[in-house]
Amino acid sequence: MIRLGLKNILKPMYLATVHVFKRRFTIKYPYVALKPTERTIGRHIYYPDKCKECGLCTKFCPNQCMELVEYEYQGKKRKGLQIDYGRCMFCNICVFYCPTQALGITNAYEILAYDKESLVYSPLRLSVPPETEKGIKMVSVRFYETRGLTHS
Amino acid sequence: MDLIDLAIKILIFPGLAFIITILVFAVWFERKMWARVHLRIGPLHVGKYAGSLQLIADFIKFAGKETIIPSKADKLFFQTTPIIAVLVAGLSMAVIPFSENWIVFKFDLGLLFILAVYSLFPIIILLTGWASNNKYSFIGALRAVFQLLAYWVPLGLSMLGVVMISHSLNLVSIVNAQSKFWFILVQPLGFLVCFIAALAESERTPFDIPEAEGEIIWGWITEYTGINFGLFMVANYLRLYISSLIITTLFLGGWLGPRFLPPIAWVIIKSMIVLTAIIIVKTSFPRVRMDQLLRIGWRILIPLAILNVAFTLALIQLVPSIVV
Amino acid sequence: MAILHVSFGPQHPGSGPMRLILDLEGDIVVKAVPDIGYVHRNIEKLGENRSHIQNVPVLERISNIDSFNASLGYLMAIEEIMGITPPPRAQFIRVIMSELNRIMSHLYGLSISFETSGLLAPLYWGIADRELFLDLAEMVTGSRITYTYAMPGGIREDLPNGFKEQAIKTFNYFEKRLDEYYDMIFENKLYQMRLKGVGVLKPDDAIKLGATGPTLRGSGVKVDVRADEPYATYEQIDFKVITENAGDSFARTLVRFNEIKESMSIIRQSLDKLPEGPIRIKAPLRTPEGEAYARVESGRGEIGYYVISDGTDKPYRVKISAPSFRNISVLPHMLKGAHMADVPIILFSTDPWPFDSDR
Amino acid sequence: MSLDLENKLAEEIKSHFLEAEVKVQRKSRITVFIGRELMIEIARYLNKKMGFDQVVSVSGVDKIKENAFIIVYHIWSTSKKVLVTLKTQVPRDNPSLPSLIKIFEGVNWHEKETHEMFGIKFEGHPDLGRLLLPEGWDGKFPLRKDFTLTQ
Repeated sequence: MIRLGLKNILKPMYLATVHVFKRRFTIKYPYVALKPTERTIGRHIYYPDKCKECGLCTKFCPNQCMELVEYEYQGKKRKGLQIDYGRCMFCNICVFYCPTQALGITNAYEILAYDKESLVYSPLRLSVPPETEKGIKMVSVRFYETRGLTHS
Repeated sequence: MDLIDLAIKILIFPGLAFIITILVFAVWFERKMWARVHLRIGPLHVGKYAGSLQLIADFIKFAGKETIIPSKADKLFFQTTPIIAVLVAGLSMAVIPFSENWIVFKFDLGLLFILAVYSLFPIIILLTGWASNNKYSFIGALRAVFQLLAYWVPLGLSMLGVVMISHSLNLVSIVNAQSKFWFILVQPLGFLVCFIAALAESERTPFDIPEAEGEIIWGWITEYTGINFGLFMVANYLRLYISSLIITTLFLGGWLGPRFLPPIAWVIIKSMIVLTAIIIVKTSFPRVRMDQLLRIGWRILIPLAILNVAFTLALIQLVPSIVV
Repeated sequence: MAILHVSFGPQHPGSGPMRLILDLEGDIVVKAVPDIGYVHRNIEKLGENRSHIQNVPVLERISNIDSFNASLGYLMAIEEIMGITPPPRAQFIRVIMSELNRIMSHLYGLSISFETSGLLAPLYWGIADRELFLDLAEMVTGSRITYTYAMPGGIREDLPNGFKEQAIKTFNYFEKRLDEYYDMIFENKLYQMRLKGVGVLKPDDAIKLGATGPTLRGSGVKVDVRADEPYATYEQIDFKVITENAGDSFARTLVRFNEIKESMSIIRQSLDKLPEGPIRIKAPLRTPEGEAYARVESGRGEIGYYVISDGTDKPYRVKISAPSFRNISVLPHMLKGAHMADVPIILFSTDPWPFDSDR
Repeated sequence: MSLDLENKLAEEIKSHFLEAEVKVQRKSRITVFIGRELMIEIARYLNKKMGFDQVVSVSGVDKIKENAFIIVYHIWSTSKKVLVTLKTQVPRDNPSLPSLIKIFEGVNWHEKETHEMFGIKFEGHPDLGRLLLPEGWDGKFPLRKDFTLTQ
C-alpha cells in the first residue's frame, strides 16, 4: 500500500504554480540581438600588413581549415590567409600562435551563409572588420599577449 | 426549422466550427501555460498575438507531410482509426451543454452517453496498436487498454454521487440543480477522484503511460505520420478538453455564473481553469509505472469513490433538502 | 512465457545514439545487451596524428559537455612526461573551470534524467539555469561548450575582471534554486515511488564490474580521483566525497545533485585562495620519451589518459579510458529484472554519454 | 610525498614473481612488466592477496619496430589507492593472450575493444564480437600503426 505524503504531493504543485510568474531566461534571438561577452570567440580578423607569411597558423590548425593563398594586395602579389569556416571549430589556436599578431579574434558570432562556398573567407574578406550590429559593438579585437612558437 | 437549427448546432455552435476554434485556443493556452511553468516562452512566431495560430500552422505542416504506411501494417484499420478516434472523441461534444439551450442533442441520458463514449477508446487504441504491427505500438496499446479500463470504473463511480443528488443523468438538469451551490462543495471527494480519473482517461502525465516518450517512443501512435498523426493529436486534445468540460459541468456549475458574462463564456473560463490545474499536475509529477498506476486505480481510487457514494447517501439521509 | 525482443534505440527518444537490445518476459527485462559504436570516431587514432596542442580541441570532443575535464587529463599526462608543473594560479583556475564544467555536466545529465521519468518542469529549469554557468564559462574562455582553454604548461588566459563577483552572484542565486529543485524532485512522492529501489547496484558488484563516478559513489563506495589522487590543487581544498548507500537510481541521481553543491563550494574556496602569479610556464613543443597515466574526475566519472610519447611532438599512443564506456558496460547487470518502464530511468541514472563511450 | 606504501607493494610483487620487472614510477603508480604466461597468476595474486580490485583501462600498444604488441592493464585498488600498470608483450604475428575476465569481470568490454582495434586474441573471453566499429568493416585493425588514415 502506498502511503500518501500530502506535503510531498502539494509542494511540487505549489512550486510549479509559482514558476508561472517567474522571469524567463529565453532571449528572443532573431528579434533581440545576443550580447557577446568581451571574450566571445567569433570571426577572425586579418591584418595583411603585419603578416609575415610564416604559416604557423596553418600548421597548427587542428582541422586544416586554413590555407595560405596567393592574392593581390595593394597592387602586389603576395600570400595571405584564407579560412574555411565550414571546417573551423573556433579553438583559437591560430590566434594564440601568431607571432606578429596579424591574426586577431573578433566577437562577431554571426557567420551564416546559404552555401559552403560563401563560408570560405578570402584574405581580403578576412581583413575587413565585421559589421557592427543593432547598437551592439561587435568588433572588440583580441590577441594573446604571448606569441611565438612554444607552448608558452 | 428544426433541421436548420440542428444543422447550425452541429456545424457551427457547439459543433464543428466551435470545436475547432476552442481547440486552437485550448491547445495554445495549454502550450503557453506549460511553457510558463517550464520558464520558456512557448509559441511565438505564428499569429498576431504570441503565436496564437501556432496550431493551425502545425496542422498545415502535418497535412503537408507524407503519410507513411508500414508495409506490414493492417492498411484498413491503420488508415481508418485516426478518423474514428476524432469522431468518437468529438461525439461527446454533442451532449455537453454550453447554456440552457446551446446543446446539440438534448438527451436525458447524457452522462451515460459520455461514459459509453469513454468506454469506446480502449477498443480504438487496441485496434490502432495492433494495426501498426510495431512492438512499441502494441506495448503502448496494451498499456492504454489496462489504464483506460482501470480508470473508467472510478470515473463512473465518482459521477454517481452527482447523479444521486441531482436525480438526473441529463447534463442540463445537473447544471440546473447546481443553481444553489456547486457540487464541488458537497462532493469534494468525488471531484478529486473524478479529476484524477479524468487525467488518466485523457492520458496526461502522471498517467501518460501509453505514450510515455522516453520509454516506448509514442506508444500506440508511434507509426503514424503526417495528417494521421495530426488527427490523433486532435483526438487526444479533444479528450482532454472534453474531460475538463465534463468536470466543469458536473462539479463547477457549468454555465452558471454572474450575469455580466454570457453563459458560454463561463463554461470556457471554468474549463480553462480546470485545464490549468491539469497542466500544473502534468508538469509537477513524473509518470508512474504500470503496476503503480493499477494499484492507485484499484486500491485507492475505487475505495475512495465508493466511500464518496456512501458519504452522499448519508448526506441525503441527514439533509434531505440537498436533493433537488 | 514467450520472450519479446525489443530494440531500444538508436532511433528512440530515450536512448541517445546507442542501443539496448532487450529481452522481455512480460514486462520484465531478462537480458539486456548494450550496443554502442554509433558515434565512433576513433579519436585515439586521430590523436596519434596530431601534435599535442592540436590534440587539445580534438580530445575535448570525447565529451563535449564536460570538455574542460576531458582535455585536462591529456594535458596532465603530457605535462608529467615533460616533467613540468604549471604555476599555482593556473592550477587554481583549472580547478575552477573543472568544477564549473562538472556543474554544467551534472545539470544537463540530471535534467535529461528527469525527462525520462516524465518530470518535465525541472528538465527545463535545469537547462535554463545551466545557461548561467555557460555564461560564466563564456566570460572566461570565450566559448560556451568547448573551450581549448587549458594549454600545456598552464592556461590560455587569466580570469577576466569581475569574474569573481559574477560567479558568486550566480552561486548565491543557484543555491536558493537548488532548494527548490530538492523540494520539487527528491521530495516528490511520485518521483520517489518511481526511482527508489530501481536498478540496484551493490557496492561489490560496482567495484568488480568497473563502475565509476557517481554510479560507483551511489553504491556507497567512496572513490573519487579528486580525493584519492589529488591533482591540480584539490589537496588544498576542503571538500567531501559525496556518497549514498542505497545503490539505486534515486541514490545515483541524488549523488550528482549533491555534487553540484559541493562543486560550488570548491569554486568559492578556490576563488578565495587564488594566488597571484603567472598563468603559464614554458613548455617544450616536443615531449621526451616516456609514458604516463593521468586520471581526472569528470562529471561522469574517471577519465584516464594513457599517453606514450616517442620523443616527437605527437603522442605515440593515446588511450582514453572513458567513464561512460565503463558505466554502460555495467548496465546489463542493473537492468536485469527491471520493468520495461524502468529501462530509461536506470539508463539515465548512470548519465550515459555515448560520445565518450564510443570515442 | 613518501613512497613507502608503493615501495612495500613493489617489494611484495618482486618477492613473489621473480621474473617481473617492477618499478615505482611516482606516487601511487607501480609498473609491472611480466611475460604473458604469468599474466593469470599475477592478476590473481594482485586481486586476491593485495586488494587490487578494479581494472580501469586496458590498452594495446603497437610496437611495430620491435614487431610486438604491448598490452597494458591499469588496475586500481580502491582500498590502497594505488594504480598498478601491468604490462606484457605478445608477438605481432600471432597475438594472443589469456583473458583476465575470470579474475576481473570488468575487463569484458576493455578486452573486446582491444581485440577489435588491434586484433589481439584474448583466450577464454566469452564474446569477442564487434563493439565500436561499424557493421561490414573490412577486418582491418584501425589502431595498428600500419593502418594509415586517408584524407
